[in-house]
Amino acid sequence: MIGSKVVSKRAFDEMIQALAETSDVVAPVSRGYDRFSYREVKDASTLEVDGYIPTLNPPKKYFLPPEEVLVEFATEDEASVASGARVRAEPRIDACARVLLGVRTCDLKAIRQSDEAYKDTFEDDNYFARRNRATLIGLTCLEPCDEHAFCAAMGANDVEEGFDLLLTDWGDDWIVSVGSERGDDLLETLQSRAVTEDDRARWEVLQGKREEAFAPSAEKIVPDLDALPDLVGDSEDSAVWIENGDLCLGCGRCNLVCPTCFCFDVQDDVSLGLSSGERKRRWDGCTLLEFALVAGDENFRSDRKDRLRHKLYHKTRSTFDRYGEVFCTGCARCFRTCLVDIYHPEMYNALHERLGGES
Amino acid sequence: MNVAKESSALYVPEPAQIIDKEAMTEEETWYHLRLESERSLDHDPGQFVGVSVFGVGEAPISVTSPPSMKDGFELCIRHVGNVTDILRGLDIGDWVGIRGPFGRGFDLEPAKGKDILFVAGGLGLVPLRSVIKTALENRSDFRRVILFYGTRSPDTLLYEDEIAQWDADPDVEFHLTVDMTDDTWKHNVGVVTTLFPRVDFDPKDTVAYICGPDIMFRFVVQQTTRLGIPDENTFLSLERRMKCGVGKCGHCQEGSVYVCREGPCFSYAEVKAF
Amino acid sequence: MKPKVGFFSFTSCEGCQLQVLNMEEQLLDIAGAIDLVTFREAMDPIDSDYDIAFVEGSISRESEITVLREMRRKADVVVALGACAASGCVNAIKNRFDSEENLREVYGDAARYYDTIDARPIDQVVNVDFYLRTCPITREEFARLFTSLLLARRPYDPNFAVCVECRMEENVCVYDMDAGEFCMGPVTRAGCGALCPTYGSSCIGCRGFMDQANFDSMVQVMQDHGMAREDAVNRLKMFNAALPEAEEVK
Amino acid sequence: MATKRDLNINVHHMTRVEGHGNIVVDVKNGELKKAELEIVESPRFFESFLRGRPWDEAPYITSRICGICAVGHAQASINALEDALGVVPSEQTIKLRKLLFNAETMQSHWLHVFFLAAPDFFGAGSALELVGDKPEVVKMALRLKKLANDLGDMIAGRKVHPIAMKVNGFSILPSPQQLRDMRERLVAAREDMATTVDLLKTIEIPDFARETEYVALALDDEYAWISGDIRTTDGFHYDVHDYLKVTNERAVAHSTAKHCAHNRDSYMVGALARYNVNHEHLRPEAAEVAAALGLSPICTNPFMNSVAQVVEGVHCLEDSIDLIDQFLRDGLEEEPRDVSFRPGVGVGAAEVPRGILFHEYEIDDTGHITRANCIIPTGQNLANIELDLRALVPQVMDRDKEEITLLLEMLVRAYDPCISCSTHLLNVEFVD
Ligand SMILES: Cc1cc2nc3c(=O)[nH]c(=O)nc-3n(C[C@H](O)[C@H](O)[C@H](O)COP(=O)(O)OP(=O)(O)OC[C@H]3O[C@@H](n4cnc5c(N)ncnc54)[C@H](O)[C@@H]3O)c2cc1C
Ligand code: SF4
Ligand code: SF4
Ligand code: SF4
Repeated sequence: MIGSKVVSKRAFDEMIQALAETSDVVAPVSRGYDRFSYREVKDASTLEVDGYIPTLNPPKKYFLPPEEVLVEFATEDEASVASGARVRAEPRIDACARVLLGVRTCDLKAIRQSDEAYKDTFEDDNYFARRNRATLIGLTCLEPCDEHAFCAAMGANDVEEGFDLLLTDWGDDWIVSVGSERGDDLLETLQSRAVTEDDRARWEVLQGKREEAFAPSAEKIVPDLDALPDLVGDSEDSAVWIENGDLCLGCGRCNLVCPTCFCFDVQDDVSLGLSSGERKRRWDGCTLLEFALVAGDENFRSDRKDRLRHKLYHKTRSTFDRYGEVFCTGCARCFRTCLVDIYHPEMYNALHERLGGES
Repeated sequence: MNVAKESSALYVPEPAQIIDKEAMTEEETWYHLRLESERSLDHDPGQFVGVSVFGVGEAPISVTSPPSMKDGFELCIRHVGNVTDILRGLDIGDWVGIRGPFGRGFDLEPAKGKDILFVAGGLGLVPLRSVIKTALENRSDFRRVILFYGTRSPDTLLYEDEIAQWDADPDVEFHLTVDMTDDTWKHNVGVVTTLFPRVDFDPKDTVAYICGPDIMFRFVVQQTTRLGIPDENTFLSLERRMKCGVGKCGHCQEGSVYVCREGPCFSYAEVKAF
Repeated sequence: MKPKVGFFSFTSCEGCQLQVLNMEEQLLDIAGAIDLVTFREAMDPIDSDYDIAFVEGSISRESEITVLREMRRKADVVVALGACAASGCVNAIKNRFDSEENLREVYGDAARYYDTIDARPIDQVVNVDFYLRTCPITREEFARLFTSLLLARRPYDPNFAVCVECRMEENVCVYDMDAGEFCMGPVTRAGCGALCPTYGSSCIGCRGFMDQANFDSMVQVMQDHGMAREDAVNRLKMFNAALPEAEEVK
Repeated sequence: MATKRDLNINVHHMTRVEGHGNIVVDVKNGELKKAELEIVESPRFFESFLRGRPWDEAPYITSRICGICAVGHAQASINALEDALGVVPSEQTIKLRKLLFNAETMQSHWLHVFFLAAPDFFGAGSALELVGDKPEVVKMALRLKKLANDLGDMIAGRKVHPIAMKVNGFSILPSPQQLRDMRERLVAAREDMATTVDLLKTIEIPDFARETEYVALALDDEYAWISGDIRTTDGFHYDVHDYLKVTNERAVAHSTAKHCAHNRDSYMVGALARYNVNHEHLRPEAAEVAAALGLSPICTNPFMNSVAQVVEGVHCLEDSIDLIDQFLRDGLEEEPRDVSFRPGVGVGAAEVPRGILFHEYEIDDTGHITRANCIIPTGQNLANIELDLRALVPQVMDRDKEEITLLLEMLVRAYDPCISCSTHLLNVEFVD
């Protein structure tokens, strides 16, 4: 849908510069080698970079940092924290106001999905302390970022919600959609004009071009999006898992860079004096060997193929059952990071084909 | 940048003191704990708490006392690793951290007016004890109460006093078995499934609550299914690795559920679905 | 009672002990928490019992085996201090030259001067309780192990790939740079914080292999990025030639 | 000679040296029969197992020869590779390497001066005892050592077995912020340096001298660390490619390490040798300290090596501040590190804390090393240490055994021997 306002890029940039004075503004920044990372910026100039591919780590790092302290604890009298002495435990939440600039629609979708999981039954205060202070300024993709992205197949190249503002390149201007009150307030501070009939006509043309550009991305996956949960759910013994499991390094990279992976491990560290310490959580991944290990060394997913399958099962069947959606945005980070080129669309297609589906 | 510190209770254990403790076997110790806040735990039978030894970690442990117990609560812990080994060395008066109760416990509602079958294997008696006691406290709500308990050997029996009571109780059909033993043993010898032929069941009107190692489930469920106890009247408690207890860390995922949040107690019908 | 602690050193560069000394600010705390009985005098007669023995170095001489066994008898807890002790480190590269014949070929008559056997990690001689695996050990992992021992808990010892920590650091992967680096992060046990990739280099595998490492895929990846197959196989064994898993690398 | 006595000293496994060595002194009837430093470290066969490895593995592997001089080994290795491959590193790379060597030298010297040698001067058994007696000295020492280590970590990622040191450059560069913070700490350390110098003025260095030849790398216009020619105080001059003319290694029966000799029966390398060869190029602050501590060229008292180390420490500190100022002024830039491969032979030399270190490799046309040679400073010093022992024993024969033993240990320790890395073997004929 076309946005409601048109803002000049110059004015928008000035607003970002002003914001950068009072809060953290982050945006994708080139790391060389055609790789990008969210880093702190001072203005909106990085938005002008042509076609950056999704950042190495998704923006989830701002809401669920790779490592964070959850609890700080200490005894009162220098006694060891594990001695049975009474231990004072305090929550620790570090959060700051932050503007995420230039968030691609796939990542916007992922953030919305993570929000849902982190709200489910118990609201994770650490996550939401940061999430609630974040302003999301999205960026519409005019074409797929590269030939691997399958966002269109996952319906993530267009979003209707999950942002404060969403920008679309309009030459010297941005067309801006407002997704929240916070976004509205921001836009208020800017000189803008309403979209005109002219704009609408141009928009239609643009949409046509976009559709054409995204067609290959949409065709990456043969079966329907809604068919994926059954496809993965009912394929426990498929040779697809064995073949890919043989290739898989079990290195966990795909988990870690996935915008909708949010599992973690918890570990305690103590000071050398033993009288204080921290309980930390850090990113974990279900493709890692000991993820499902329990007492008596029983491992519920001891093979690489089982863990690979579990990962896809969780992205499709589990999340579909619980939230009515497949938790994959087609950003293809998992593929780009994978050293043995395991590609989710290929696995879906192979499962589909083996079930006699048409290709 | 303006860094905010906020308070959050989700991951922060609260202090609890060991009021009493007793070694039950070589490997297991029973604890009576009380929260410093004197808040009552208000748990459902089958729910668990996170027990923290700071600097070492947290372990999910089932509450073994019935909800009717108001002065603190009880745990029974097997010493198998980091947290649980250190707990062994703690004394009366010492402190630990507690979060919870978490998860979904056993629902006794479906068993009202019906026969109850409890099957406990080894440490599985710990969570079941809370349900058993609750059922016995409301004995008139149920018809027969059948209780199977199996352990490795006589010296690994938990709650020996209570077992003697159940054994003596005319209202409880109690059957005990051990895997191996010597001649002095007066009960059954063999795995817990060998107890099934000893009892006449009214399967349509029996509700089963089962807890024990994963391998035991499989064999016990074969029996209940064979008898014809409906899957939705067969309840299990699953053990999975857990790091958060609140359905976030992902470790306990099984099929489409987080065992810590939607479980650990499930009907067999639910378990089959994943 | 402070634990009695001994540091022992066998065939090594002594860099791991140096790393302990390099803990500067924490050194006095550490020294205060223990009763240091022995430091770097591995060959001296062992006349004390130890609560904790930190053992640096590989075993590469018959005489070291005797000393190590003796030390194991006197120590409650034995910690392999660093890659030399934990996995053999570069010392074990020599093993393929070790046969009597080889030795003679290289050293002629001098061969008989050298009491040398295949270099091996200490757990191929005695039981080892805990491992610090990096070459050299990091100060952080030493502190973590040290406090764990004092608390009587099993220390954190990850069994997943260095790539995990490398992604957490959000490095550009060296395989994306195609800069002639051949990283072994995907099969190497994490725990160092992906030190080498974080400093723009590649993981050289010093922490040994994680369980279930997929060597076939790893060798293939290195080959795909331009390394000769034989060199890739050898590279994987640079620090790990003495590990039993090295047999699987082909 | 006062008495005709028998004396048998056997210091089994000297403490406070890197590695494992024994001092054996045997006196019969007042006549010195034997004064040897036995090296009992396991030989590690580095040169032999480098054969067959791809050339780029050499720095990784050889840095593991010695934890203390890891940067030095990596540098000598890289120098040899660059020589073989025809790589000429940029000026920025050279400066960064110099800064890194300052860090290496400082941390090693502080470790030696404060933790290995100082207990002798203060009459303590170990550095741990010093903590009780002189906590402020120990804290200062730890502070200085940490500074040096942090400086090294900043450039190499890790000082013990450096990560970022590469052929033709560095894989990371310090940020301006890091440089600024480091500069501030270095400047602040001047005060600790002054305290150290004052402290050193109060201790008595044993009075002993023996004429010998001193060997070090040298340049015409600066104190040499990572490049230069080989020069000796006997007036000799060699290109590094001719290093074998200097080292002339020969095997001795009592040691797994070899002995070296050049113009005389032995020569010395290390801080004192560098000072004797390069003193003109010391920074003025360091030259002042040398004068204040009674060090003047050509100094032939090996016990003064520790003093020379302190002088070098001051030099390195000042040089580091200067280099960082240059980086802050000119900026550091990412530079290409391309290397085009060619087969060949290369020699690399570097002045590591204990003296001059040589690496030589031959690389075949498949890029694999076919021959390697590493000659380590302590190995070069061994013959000299023994001759010093022989000269010293008769001079002190009338003292009691304990005192003699301590003095001998002090002498050996003054050389700051790094025994673990001095054991190496050559692929040459072995003379029994
Ligand atoms: C819902 C639930 C209820 C439980 N109730 C009880 C109880 O009432 N009494 C009791 O003694 N035990 C109970 N357990 C098992 C108990 O949680 C584990 O034995 C305990 O976490 C081990 O922790 P540790 O730190 O002592 O051992 P660790 O040192 O962490 O590990 C020892 C072994 O236990 C495995 N393990 C680690 N974490 C878990 C985990 N969360 N669940 C299962 N295995 C794990 C490890 O893989 C290892 O093999 C329960 C587990 C769950 C999930
Ligand atoms: S592991 Fe590495 S640093 Fe430690 S002693 Fe061995 S070679 Fe040296
Ligand atoms: S640089 Fe190495 S450790 Fe990092 S992701 Fe790439 S392969 Fe893994
Ligand atoms: S990155 Fe690899 S080589 Fe470097 S310290 Fe870690 S495990 Fe060792």
